[in-house]
Amino acid sequence: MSEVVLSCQGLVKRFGGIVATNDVSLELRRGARHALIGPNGAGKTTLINLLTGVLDATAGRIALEGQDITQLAPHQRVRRGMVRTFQINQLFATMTPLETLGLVVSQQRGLGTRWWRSLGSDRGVAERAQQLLEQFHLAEVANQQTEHLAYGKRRLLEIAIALACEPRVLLLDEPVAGVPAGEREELLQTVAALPAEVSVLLIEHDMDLVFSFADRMTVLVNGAVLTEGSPDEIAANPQVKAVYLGYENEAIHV
Amino acid sequence: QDNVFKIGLVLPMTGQQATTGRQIEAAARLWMAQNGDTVAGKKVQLIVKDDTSLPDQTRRLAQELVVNEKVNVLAGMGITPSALAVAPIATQSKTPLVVMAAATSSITEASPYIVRTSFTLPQVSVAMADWSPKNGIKSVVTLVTDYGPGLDAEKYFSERFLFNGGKVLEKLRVPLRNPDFAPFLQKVRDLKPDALFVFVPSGAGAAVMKQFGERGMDKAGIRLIGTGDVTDDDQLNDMGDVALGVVTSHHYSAFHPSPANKKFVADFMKANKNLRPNFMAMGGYDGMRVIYEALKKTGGKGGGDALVAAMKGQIFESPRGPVFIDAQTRDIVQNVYLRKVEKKDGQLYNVEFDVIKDVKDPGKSKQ
Amino acid sequence: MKAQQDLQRASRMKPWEPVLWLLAFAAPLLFPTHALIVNEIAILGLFAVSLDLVLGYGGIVSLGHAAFFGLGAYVSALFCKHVHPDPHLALLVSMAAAALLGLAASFTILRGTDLTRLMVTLGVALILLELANKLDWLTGGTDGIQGLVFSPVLGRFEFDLAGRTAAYYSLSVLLLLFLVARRIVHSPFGATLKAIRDNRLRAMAIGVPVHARLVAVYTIAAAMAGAAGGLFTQTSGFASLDVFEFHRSADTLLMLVIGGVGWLYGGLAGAVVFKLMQDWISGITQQYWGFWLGLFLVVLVLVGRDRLLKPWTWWRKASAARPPVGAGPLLQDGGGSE
Amino acid sequence: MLTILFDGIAYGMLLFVLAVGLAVTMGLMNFINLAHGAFAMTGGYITVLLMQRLDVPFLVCLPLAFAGTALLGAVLERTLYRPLYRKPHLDQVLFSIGLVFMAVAAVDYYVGSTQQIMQLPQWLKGRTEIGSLGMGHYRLFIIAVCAALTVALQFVLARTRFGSRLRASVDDQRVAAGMGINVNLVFLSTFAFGSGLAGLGGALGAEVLGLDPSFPLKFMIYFLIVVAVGGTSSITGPLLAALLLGVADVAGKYYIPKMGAFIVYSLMIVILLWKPNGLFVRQGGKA
Amino acid sequence: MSELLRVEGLSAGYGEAVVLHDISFALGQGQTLALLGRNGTGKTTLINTLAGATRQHGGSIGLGGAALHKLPSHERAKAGIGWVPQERNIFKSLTVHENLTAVARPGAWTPQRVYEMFPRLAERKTNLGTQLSGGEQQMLAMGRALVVNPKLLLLDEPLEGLAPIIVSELLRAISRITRQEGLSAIIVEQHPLAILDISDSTVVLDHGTVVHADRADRLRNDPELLDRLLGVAR
Ligand SMILES: Nc1ncnc2c1ncn2[C@@H]1O[C@H](COP(=O)(O)OP(=O)(O)OP(=O)(O)O)[C@@H](O)[C@H]1O
Ligand SMILES: Nc1ncnc2c1ncn2[C@@H]1O[C@H](COP(=O)(O)OP(=O)(O)OP(=O)(O)O)[C@@H](O)[C@H]1O
Ligand SMILES: [Mg+2]
Ligand SMILES: [Mg+2]
Repeated sequence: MSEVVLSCQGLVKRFGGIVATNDVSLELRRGARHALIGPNGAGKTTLINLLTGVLDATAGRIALEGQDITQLAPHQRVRRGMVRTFQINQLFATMTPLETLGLVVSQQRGLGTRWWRSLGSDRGVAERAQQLLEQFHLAEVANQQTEHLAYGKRRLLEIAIALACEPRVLLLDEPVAGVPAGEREELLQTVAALPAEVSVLLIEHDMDLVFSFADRMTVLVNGAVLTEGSPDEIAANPQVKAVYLGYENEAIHV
Repeated sequence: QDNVFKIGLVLPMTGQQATTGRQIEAAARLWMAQNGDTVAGKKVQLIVKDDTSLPDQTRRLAQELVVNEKVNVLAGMGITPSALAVAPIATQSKTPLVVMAAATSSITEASPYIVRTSFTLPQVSVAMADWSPKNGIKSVVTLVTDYGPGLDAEKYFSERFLFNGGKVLEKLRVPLRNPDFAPFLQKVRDLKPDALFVFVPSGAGAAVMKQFGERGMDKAGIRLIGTGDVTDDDQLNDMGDVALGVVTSHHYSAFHPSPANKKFVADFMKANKNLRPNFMAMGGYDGMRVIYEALKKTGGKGGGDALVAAMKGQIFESPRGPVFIDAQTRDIVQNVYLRKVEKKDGQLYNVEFDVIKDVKDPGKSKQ
Repeated sequence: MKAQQDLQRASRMKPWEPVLWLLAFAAPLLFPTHALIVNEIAILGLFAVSLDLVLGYGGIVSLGHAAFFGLGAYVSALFCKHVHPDPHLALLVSMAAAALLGLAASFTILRGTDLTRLMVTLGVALILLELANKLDWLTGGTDGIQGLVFSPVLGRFEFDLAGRTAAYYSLSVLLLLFLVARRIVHSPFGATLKAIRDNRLRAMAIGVPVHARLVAVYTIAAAMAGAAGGLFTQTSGFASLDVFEFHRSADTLLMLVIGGVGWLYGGLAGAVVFKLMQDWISGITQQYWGFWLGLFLVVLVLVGRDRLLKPWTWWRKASAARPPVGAGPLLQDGGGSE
Repeated sequence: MLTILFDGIAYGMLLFVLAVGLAVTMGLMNFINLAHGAFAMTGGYITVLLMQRLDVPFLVCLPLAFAGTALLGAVLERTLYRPLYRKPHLDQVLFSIGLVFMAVAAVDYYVGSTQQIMQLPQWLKGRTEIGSLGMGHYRLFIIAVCAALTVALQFVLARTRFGSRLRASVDDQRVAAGMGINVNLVFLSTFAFGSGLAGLGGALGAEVLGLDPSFPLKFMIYFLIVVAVGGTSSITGPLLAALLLGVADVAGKYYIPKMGAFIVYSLMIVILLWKPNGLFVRQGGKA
Repeated sequence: MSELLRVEGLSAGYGEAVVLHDISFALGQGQTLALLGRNGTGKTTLINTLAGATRQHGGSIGLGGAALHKLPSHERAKAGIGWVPQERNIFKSLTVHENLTAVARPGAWTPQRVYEMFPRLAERKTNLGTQLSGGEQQMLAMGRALVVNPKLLLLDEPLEGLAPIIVSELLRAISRITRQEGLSAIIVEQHPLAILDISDSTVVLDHGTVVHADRADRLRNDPELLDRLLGVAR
């Protein structure tokens, strides 16, 4: 198996009396398509928040490509290639998709401190932004203000932003929530089509998608890892059925 | 145009110093109503501007008045920094600047074109420092507002008081923006001086006196003395009985027993909905007189230099008493009175009971 | 390429911009009697633009911007009095001093809610005010530092009574710094600022060092405010305590909001409208102009800036309500990691 | 020094009554009402004018000041304020400052710009000395009124559903209405109540703080300090903040008079840097 | 079966824009209606219009004989509407418990009963709205609609973001509640098959008009129709 890119050991997060993350250890390998599933409130989003530094862990360590990043600020982790999307859209309301992506690309290329030339002055940046807009079907709304976009478009922009950061590790938190059934597949295909060395961690409750996407799965329950395995192992695991999938899941997602 | 004589009156008409502006403007208008608006064949025109007590505004307005309106005289000036900010303009444009309120000693030195018709704090503080040791006050605490005039009052009062053999137990300074005098008064109470010497801007005087009374300081044997700002005529009546018996030194009281003053007060109140004139009004009224006299003397010829020359050395009987514009300092020389608050015809007044004649500004006689 | 053009559109000079500046520079000639107020407006405009960098682009509300203005004013005054009367040098020193203060103070505005920032910035300014009052051996206390005479601008133009030199001097400095600010807001750096203002969490998640950017913009804005303060002292010849006063910060905030936040010309427009209005009304009623100015503000907000200031929209129907653009909720946590 | 402590508490209590209405509109309604001081001023003038011109007893004036200002608040809420809830905060600042300017000029026009001086009834003027503790009766009265008020407020907000219905309305007007909450009524009564409190504060404070047309501007900073330091999500926060500031201010001026105005501002900055959301924040989750 | 809801000629929208045109349908007491349609066809707008949160341009809504369209939004809750908005809209500065008590009305559903239905919420009683996971917010939105003790539940995509096991439990609970307690429900859902099982009737919207209204089993058993109306194959 290929090398471990992202790993955490003994992560704990407490909110007052609540233990949202309970001694979680996890390994993400290079090029993995890894799914993180678990009941509502199991601590999936919290885990992503810990990994990306939005929340400080109560205990535990996180390593990215062999280096300890536990103490790094969120933006430093992004610079090292770990990027995420949010369960609830986090966009720049007053900017257009084009400006947003232009900004992200220039920040990614280390031009973020440049103050004497205009945002569009770098041809490479503009080209890459344009490419992303087209890839995510955003070209026709490229110059509309983000806050006036339809929900579906905003969701696409959310994911486009993450890809614009050229991630080596991508963490997706329910990326297709609110996206209509027909478009879900396509969206995930964009993600699946990322270069093979990019590792992806996906949180999703739509089991059809999860099983068609993942090559490895971790099940989180009550903040702790219940089990980890291949999709087949997970689907067959009676415990997972009992606490998460339920017996009639076929009836729901026909 | 040639026959118009313009006076640019820059005053705080809004904000916390608004009463200063109101009193002075009213008095200036009263003077013009009483004496007509044609002097030496010229029509006198008063242009009033509100500077909201901001020196940069005072300066710009004065500058505009000089450049655009071509005023012959600048006047007003509610606070010291305003007067100081305008001084260079007076110098540069050779326009007389008649200071009608601002009371810091040094103002007249800022420009040879400045003439003052109000008073200086050293003038009135020193008088109090002379009177009190003779009247059973051996130790005091001073309480002043922490700004220019307050520091002047503190300095001149305590120096003279020490010189006269008294003891200053503590010098307290209250921030300009101060909602509650309690801690300062409590401190005074604990120090048990014979008297508390107070200088605060006129609005705050009532609060000090009330809290003085409320704290039972008078009963603890502490007397309240101060400059006349504390028992400002403008507000004295509303202060109520706490003010009774407070002794202050000042150059003007609306109760000054002279026919000139009786007429001044009566006319002023008639023209201004029964508003009682205070020392600010007096500064404005006499300021107008000084300007009028100078205009009469020069006939409007010779520009600013001639006007200032004609203002210097004027001697006249003002409603406040005899007044003299010192030719050397261009500052006012006047009587300072000791007054006690008493009830007359159901109204509170500062009743004069002693006078120190022809007091020069000690700030200058020092040097 | 289209995307590149679109991206550059915002930063390109619009045809009306040079016209506007030409008009501004013609103003002291066209209205020679109003050169003084032009000077004052230029200074206030510069101050407002500086606040806009912080508020409109950085998303940081401040009620204490006068701290930098005041420091600039006093530094210029002290420089003239004790070192050299050259206005250009004094201006640079003022800017440097204000920038240093901005850098130091920027660490107080990184955390907390907008209300916290309002109060902390206000507190810093008021403490400086108290300091200037207490250090009277240096600052002249309440009397301020008076009667300064700066040497001529460019060695040639004396500060005249009519205020023309002052007006041109201030306008030139304003133009220069405005162009710098304009560059900044349209640059990638400026875009990261807007990103922080719109959504701090997301800005962090795309790798923007939020704190470093805020420190940088606060320092730059402080330097500009310091320049405004320096101009104030140099064109008026004095510095007094009220340069630090609360109302100076508050008025500037009003001007900026009147003109429109997050748009550099907003600060300028607000300064023009506010100052002319105040001057005009207070010329008519010296005592009660506050009422009419207040009424103007109330109507401005109730009717809407756009509708009030653009007469051609008066006969159109109100457009469908859309969420307001501008600074975010005042009381919400600016967020970010603790 | 007990007397200093006492004076500080009384001063703090006064600040609290003046600021608590603002804590309600700003903290609970999320509306930046800088005109709060104007309502306080209204209460003050109602009291002073009633007492001076109609000889109404002080104790009768207090409820009248509350009711009058509350009514004014209600009328303004219906006519002017309501459309502003949805506007950005900076617009609210602009609007409410505009109102302050208008109020200042209007009071100046009708009443004049001089300090108004109130004549307290005799029984409030005295002073009681117990050992080294000297208590002014008026300050004692202020403490009593404020304490009663705090208890009542606390009860309304904590024990009734009103508090949570108000917060719900602020969080999401549309959905709150859909859940059966009469949002308009909730806002109207809250705003009127907040204004009434300001009016009461103004009436109580006129004696100690002085009253002139610039009152709303002069004390705005103090109200804001109390609210910022106390946090906007509870009543106890501003109360403790006001007490802390009151005592610190009074004690500071007593023991180190040279420090004057530094104390309050420094204290505020230090507290806010230490606890950026104010001393008391609604946290939740501490089961 | 008595009729609870009757919508006739309803048109509504946002501001000047009209999104819904001439919508008519009826729903009986204790019945469940599946409201289907592709993205952006006006499902949410219809739900919101029933809850009084849009601008109604015409038509009438009768609920148990009362003219609902004449009532302001806050009185519709009293009249018997319980609403789960699409974006959850949990009151963020209230705790879980306060979210429930702030809107509760007397009746069979109490906060206590909601906690029994969603034990997860009971454990998070004192968390603020913002301190809940996405799925927990969804549960709370459901509970909040129930404690209003409505006659008609409006559920806008209530299953989104819920774990599969909760989805099936919730569906069972909904059908139990409607059958046993006589509550009616309108459910909007992206996955039609999931709810057609428990629905009595369906309404399909397209471009703001009703394009199909019938018994639920008809649509359930007609894959071709399903595909044509909703683009759901298989
Ligand atoms: N700030 C907070 N304070 C207190 N508790 C919190 C906070 N944030 C999250 N929690 C709790 O931690 C638990 C884990 O939440 P998290 O959002 O990680 O769940 P999740 O697995 O993403 O669930 P879902 O699938 O519903 O999104 C939840 O029970 C939640 O209530
Ligand atoms: N607040 C709004 N203002 C103006 N138009 C709106 C608003 N909300 C929705 N619309 C428009 O109304 C139409 C119907 O939207 P609605 O949200 O009702 O669709 P929906 O069927 O619920 O879609 P989805 O499956 O995405 O939830 C859309 O064209 C949308 O653009
Ligand atoms: Mg989650
Ligand atoms: Mg919808």
